[in-house]
Amino acid sequence: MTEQTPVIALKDIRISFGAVAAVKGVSLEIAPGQVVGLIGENGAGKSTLLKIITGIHQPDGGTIEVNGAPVRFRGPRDAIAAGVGVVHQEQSLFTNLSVAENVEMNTKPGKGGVGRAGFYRWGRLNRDAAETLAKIGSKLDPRTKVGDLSFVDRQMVEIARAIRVQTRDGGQPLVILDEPTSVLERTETAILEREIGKLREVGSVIFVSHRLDEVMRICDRVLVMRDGELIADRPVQDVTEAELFRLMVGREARAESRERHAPAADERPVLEVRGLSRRGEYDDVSFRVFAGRLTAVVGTSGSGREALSRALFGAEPFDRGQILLDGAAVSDWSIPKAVKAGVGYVPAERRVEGMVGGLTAAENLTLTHPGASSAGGVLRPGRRNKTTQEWFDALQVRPNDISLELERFSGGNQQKVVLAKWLTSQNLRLLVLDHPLRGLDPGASQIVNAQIRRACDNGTAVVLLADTLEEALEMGDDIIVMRDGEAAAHYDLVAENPSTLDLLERML
Amino acid sequence: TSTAGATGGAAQPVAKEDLVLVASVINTTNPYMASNIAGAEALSKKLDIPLEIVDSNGSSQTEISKIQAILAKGKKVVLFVNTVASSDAPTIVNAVKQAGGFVTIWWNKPDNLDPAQVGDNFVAFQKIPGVESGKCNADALGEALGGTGNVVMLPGVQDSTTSQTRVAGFKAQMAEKYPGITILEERPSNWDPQLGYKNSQDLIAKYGDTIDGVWSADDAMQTGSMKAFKDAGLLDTTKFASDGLYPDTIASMESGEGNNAIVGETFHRGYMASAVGLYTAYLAATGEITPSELPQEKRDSLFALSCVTPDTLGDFSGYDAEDGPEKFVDSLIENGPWDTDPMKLIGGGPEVLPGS
Amino acid sequence: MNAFAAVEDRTTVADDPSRVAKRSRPRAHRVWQTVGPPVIFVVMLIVVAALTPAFLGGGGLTIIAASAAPILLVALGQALVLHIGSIDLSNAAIALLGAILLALTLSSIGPVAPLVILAIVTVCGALNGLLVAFAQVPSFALTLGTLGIYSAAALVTSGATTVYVASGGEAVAALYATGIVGIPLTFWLGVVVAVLLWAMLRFTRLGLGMTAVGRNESGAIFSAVRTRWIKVIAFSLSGFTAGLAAITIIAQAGSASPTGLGSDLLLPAIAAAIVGGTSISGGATNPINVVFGALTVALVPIATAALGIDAQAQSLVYGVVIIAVVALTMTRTRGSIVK
Amino acid sequence: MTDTTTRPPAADTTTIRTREHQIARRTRFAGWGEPVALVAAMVVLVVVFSLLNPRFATFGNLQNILDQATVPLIVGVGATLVILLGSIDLSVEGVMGASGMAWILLSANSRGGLDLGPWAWVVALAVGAALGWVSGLIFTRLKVPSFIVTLGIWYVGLGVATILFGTSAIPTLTDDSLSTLSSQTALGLPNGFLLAVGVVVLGVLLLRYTRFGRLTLAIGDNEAIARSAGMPVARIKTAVFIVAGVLSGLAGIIATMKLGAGSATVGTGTLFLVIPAVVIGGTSLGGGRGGILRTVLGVFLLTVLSNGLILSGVSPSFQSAVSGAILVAAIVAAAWSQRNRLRIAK
Ligand SMILES: Nc1ncnc2c1ncn2[C@@H]1O[C@H](COP(=O)(O)OP(=O)(O)OP(=O)(O)O)[C@@H](O)[C@H]1O
Ligand SMILES: Nc1ncnc2c1ncn2[C@@H]1O[C@H](COP(=O)(O)OP(=O)(O)OP(=O)(O)O)[C@@H](O)[C@H]1O
Ligand SMILES: [Mg+2]
Ligand SMILES: [Mg+2]
Repeated sequence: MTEQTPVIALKDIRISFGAVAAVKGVSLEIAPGQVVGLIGENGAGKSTLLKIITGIHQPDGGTIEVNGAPVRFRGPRDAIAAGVGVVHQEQSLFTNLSVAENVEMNTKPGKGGVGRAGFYRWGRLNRDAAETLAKIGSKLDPRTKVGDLSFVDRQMVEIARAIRVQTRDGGQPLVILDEPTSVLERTETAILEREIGKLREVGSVIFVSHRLDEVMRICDRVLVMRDGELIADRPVQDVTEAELFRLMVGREARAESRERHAPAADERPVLEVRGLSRRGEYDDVSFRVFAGRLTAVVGTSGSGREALSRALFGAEPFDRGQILLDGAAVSDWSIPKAVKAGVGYVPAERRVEGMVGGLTAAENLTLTHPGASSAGGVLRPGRRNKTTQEWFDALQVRPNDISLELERFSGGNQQKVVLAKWLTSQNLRLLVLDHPLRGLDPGASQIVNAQIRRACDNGTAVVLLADTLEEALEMGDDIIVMRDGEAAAHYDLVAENPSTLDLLERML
Repeated sequence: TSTAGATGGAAQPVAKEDLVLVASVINTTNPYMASNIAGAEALSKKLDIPLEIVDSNGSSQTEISKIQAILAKGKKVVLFVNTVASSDAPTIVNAVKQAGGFVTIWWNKPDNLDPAQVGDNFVAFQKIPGVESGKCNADALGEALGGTGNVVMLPGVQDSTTSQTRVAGFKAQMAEKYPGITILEERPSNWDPQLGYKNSQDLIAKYGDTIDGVWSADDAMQTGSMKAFKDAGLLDTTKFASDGLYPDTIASMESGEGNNAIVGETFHRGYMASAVGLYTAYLAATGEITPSELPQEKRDSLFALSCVTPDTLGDFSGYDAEDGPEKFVDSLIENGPWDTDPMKLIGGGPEVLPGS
Repeated sequence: MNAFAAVEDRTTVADDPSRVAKRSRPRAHRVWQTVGPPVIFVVMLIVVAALTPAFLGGGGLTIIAASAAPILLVALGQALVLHIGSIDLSNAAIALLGAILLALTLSSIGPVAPLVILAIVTVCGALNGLLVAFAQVPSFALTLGTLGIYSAAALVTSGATTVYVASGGEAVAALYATGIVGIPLTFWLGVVVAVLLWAMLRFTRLGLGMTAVGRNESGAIFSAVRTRWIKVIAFSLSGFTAGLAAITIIAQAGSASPTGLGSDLLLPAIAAAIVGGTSISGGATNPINVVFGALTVALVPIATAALGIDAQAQSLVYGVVIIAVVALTMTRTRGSIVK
Repeated sequence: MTDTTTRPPAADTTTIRTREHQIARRTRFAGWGEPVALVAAMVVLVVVFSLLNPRFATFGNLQNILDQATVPLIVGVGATLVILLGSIDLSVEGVMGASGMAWILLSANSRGGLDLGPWAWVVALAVGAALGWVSGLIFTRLKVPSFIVTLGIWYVGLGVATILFGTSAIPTLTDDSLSTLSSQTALGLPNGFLLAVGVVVLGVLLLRYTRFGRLTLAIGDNEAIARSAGMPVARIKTAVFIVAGVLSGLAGIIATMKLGAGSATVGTGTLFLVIPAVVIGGTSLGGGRGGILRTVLGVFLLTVLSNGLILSGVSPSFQSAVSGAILVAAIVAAAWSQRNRLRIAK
């Protein structure tokens, strides 16, 4: 490695929340211009470590040096002043403000577009923002409201804001990206990957992702965290994905393959979609899903597949066409009706739509299908707890406490509960999954995938909007490629074997 | 068990040391209410009995429960209540009766609540007749306008009997004696000067300078109304009449503001009401009078009010001197509650609305 | 099944000290959340009793309870609406309208009048709920509008004057005149309703649904909770308890008027709900504690009178005490956002 | 360097981006619907009222409406800022009472006493600022919801006014030039209204061109993000409450001046006029969305309505019903097109 002064050097950083040691003595150095990957399971302490570097948390012990000088961050302001910019795991833009304002959010009064007395010089502000955006190859109009932007563009704005940060001597910033790609589609990730690659000209980068292939492509070096400790630090050339998986999770990755089977000739599909259309979203989409089969729908973010999946669940209306469940066309479709008919849905926006975070795990699990846990509208907590405990044990939910509010669980564990909520149904005919693995670490992903397979094996028809094409190819029996609201291609994986390249070609 | 257990205190005379005077007012910032308090204070000083003020803050519930709270403290209460709403009277009277105190209610009570039927603890209901007040104003306005013209009316809170009686008196007198005067419109203004101001602005916009006269149910609203006419430059050509002769009304009349805009007023004072009310109850408490032996008109009483015109204004200025309340109390103790100038008993209630 | 096997070697229930740590703080919170409102009320009562010993002996509690009764009933409905994350600014006006209608009808239709009135006010509440749920408008603005409508209805039906119960009001009046341990039945009515609502929130699917809507409405919609009907029900119940408040008003006063008893219940009732620990942002309500909230809110003005605080200073004291009490009883989670 | 063999094919993403920009453009115009509908509603009201009473559409009545809009406009600017934070300020009537009373007692009035001249304004505005500051402090430091803090401060303000008022006679302004200052016209417009216009313009500039204004919007949109970005959240919130307090105080002075007499309840009715005006204007009670000019529209809609109802002779008993019904109709109409089964409206 180089002899340059590291942009940041951590020594023995520690932090605990109550009795939880979230970060236990981490030391690391990052050289200028380096792109470093940081991986680890959900709850390994990645975000916490980054929050220390960005001044949000104050460590219980250890030292931080920036460009060779020891620093103490009392708050995010200090970190920003020292040249640490961050894209947080959760989206952190003001959607009611313009792109320029968001990019220039950390500009101090008296600098750039913000006058000394706090007056805005919009022209200067917009120019500065456009300049910064140009550095990462974005041509966004700085006057656009962030609320009107797509996810990728928002992410670009976040990155622009992060690199807008400068060190005191005008030196290069350290840019921290905490899972910037987890909410993005495959193609969007491609855009972002390209830009992140270029960031090494702007500064150094710490990049967190659960997608190991991505980390391998973008980064120079990979750090692996486990249970609050840094357990590996390797140049990417020296590791393989499988090795990283083993380091993170502590066991071998297991390639699980499904036994795909074609439906019988006279079998009636569980779900049949006929010429379904919604203006501005999707147009004339038809497909069929049989019991025990999984149809993966792939497409870019404008392809209309989200709206389609929501229509199946009755969450959004459609204009024309038909949805048939077990041969019968649905009418006046709504969520309560869909649920009654045996449709389940795992939304992509887990925290907002997928669960009621303020209720306990047990309450969430039985909110939709009270089944035996309620009689005549009266709850039976005993039954409920028993059911919940069974699922907790089966899905290895951690912590194993069914009376904890669901918002206190990690993302992966939340997703297990959200999925279990539907699996408790006695007559689950159709399960619609919108990015069920979003933000999950590979270990948790495996458990969730196993549950999806099990549901299939039990005769449920599944519609899956996968995060990646690889996932779609691995899990699906059928693949529908959507482009600009139309079903552009259909592959039956029992018969065909398309490559990711084939799929991409059809998507664009 | 029952909360209405006690059957009410018999009219046993109470020693002066065990008494407390209580004056309940609707708020403390209206000049009439402030005057109520001044009268109670003067009497308390004179009789050397402690005084507590209840501020109802415009709320019946606050009024009732604060009075009950004071009753609960055990001292025998001599109470004057300027009721927030007439419907509060029965509840208050019952509570006082149970606690063995003595109460006079002023201004508002339901017509069918008869002190004689309740017993000695409800010493009296007293008021100044609203119909008379309305008639006084109608005469003043009618004369000032020479029997022709257009008038707008600003009543108080709509469901207040005080306002209703004044409105009825005013309308009846106008209809009877001044057929040439048209009442253009009524806009209840809730005893509120702001609302008097705003409603007057809108009425000016609606009728312009065709409005010749404005009647308000009290001086607070008239203050607002006059200000609106002044701001519109119409004060000099409009005549006003109202009830209460507030100090700033006197000032306006004396200065001849707006080409002698104020043509008619009525005179009565808050301090007189509270002093008379409290003193009547005090006499009952100390056994100097026995309510059940009083004639009906002294239980449900109407007191004289004086019609005031710019010419007779001088007769009343003495009552607003610094020592006005003290002097009145002295005279009250000398002459008794029913015979003190300028507010002598003129007859019994309930007040009859014209035409009914 | 082998998916399970694949992960069996992972540390199960690993970092479990976390559970203890994460829960200890909230637990202290929860205890205070439950005992805070009664403790505050009792402490204030003790202070008042110590300063004016005669007050409590003279039936002070009866007075407080009687004046708390209508506040409590309106506050309970408000608490439910707050629980689903909305607010009902019209329910006090509904109570007044109910009282006027009751006073008008008691003599003509007799004992069924209360039932008829309860039905009418429940429909008034339901109307709010239907508009909020199906037109999807913010409840604050909507109920501000219906507040105007219901107030006007009260003014017009009463003929802008006081309506006295001519006859047939004995049974209703008995609710105020009769007491258990010296506390009038009107208050006990509120307590019974509080307990029922508490049980509803805790032990029924409807209650769970309400909590879900209050905590995260989107999540509730996607969980197939009938969020719209739940809103309608919450607002209907708000109208219903306002109707019960109307009965207590008639029981106490025997009459009703647009500016008389019960015409100023809105803000005290909201204050009572919040002093009783109801979160203004929804999802946290304990109807039992609303009882103590109402008692506290009723106690403050009574105490200022009992203590003989200068009349001029009473509204200042009221303002300060309400802020202080809420500051004491509120549940705060670190870093949480207060609006 | 990285192993390039695993890189994906360089995806051509232009089609996606074009489509996204189209969507963005479409949504950009979505925000215009509401103000346009409001203006339309206003036009309808004006036409209807003019038909009902020709005096409605006269210059004199316009002046009258402008005069009546003065106080709600001034208070509305502060209320909008507070609501943009996602909070609410119920204390306006109390603050108006306290400031108005302080002002008149320190100006040339019938009670005599001090006449501080222009300094009376400073003191009275300082009273407003102080009450706003206390609200802000309790709200941000003790984390009591603004709804309750300002409810309490409402009573506190009334209490201050009551104590200042004391028990003597009503203080009235003795200087006619002072008492008619607000209603006198310059260029045909009432002075008070011109002041309100000044306040509105300052408010708009504050919100558009200053860090204070932009941070207010940011906090209203998402306070958690604002905090983690190291913004001075508590300071800004407190400052907004101070501004609102000062504006309520100013409105109290104007109202007192218009009346020519001191009254603790000089603010009566302002709150339930201003909050609906802000809401009708389309400023979201959740914070972050809306603006002062929208509130101006809302204030004018309500002022025209109340004036028009009197001019067209609607019975006073029905006035609150008609206003209420129009408020309901306005918000339902505004929300109708956005109805969607997933939309959340609290
Ligand atoms: N503010 C906090 N209070 C208590 N515990 C916390 C807090 N923040 C994080 N933790 C705990 O610290 C541990 C590390 O969490 P962290 O968010 O850093 O994980 P992560 O590696 O970023 O996970 P993910 O991949 O899901 O983003 C977890 O057990 C988490 O529950
Ligand atoms: N969140 C929900 N809670 C309860 N019921 C719901 C919910 N969503 C939908 N419904 C029910 O489903 C039915 C149809 O819903 P909705 O009216 O939204 O359909 P739509 O036709 O798509 O809407 P729109 O009429 O606006 O086009 C309604 O009758 C409603 O009762
Ligand atoms: Mg993380
Ligand atoms: Mg429909």
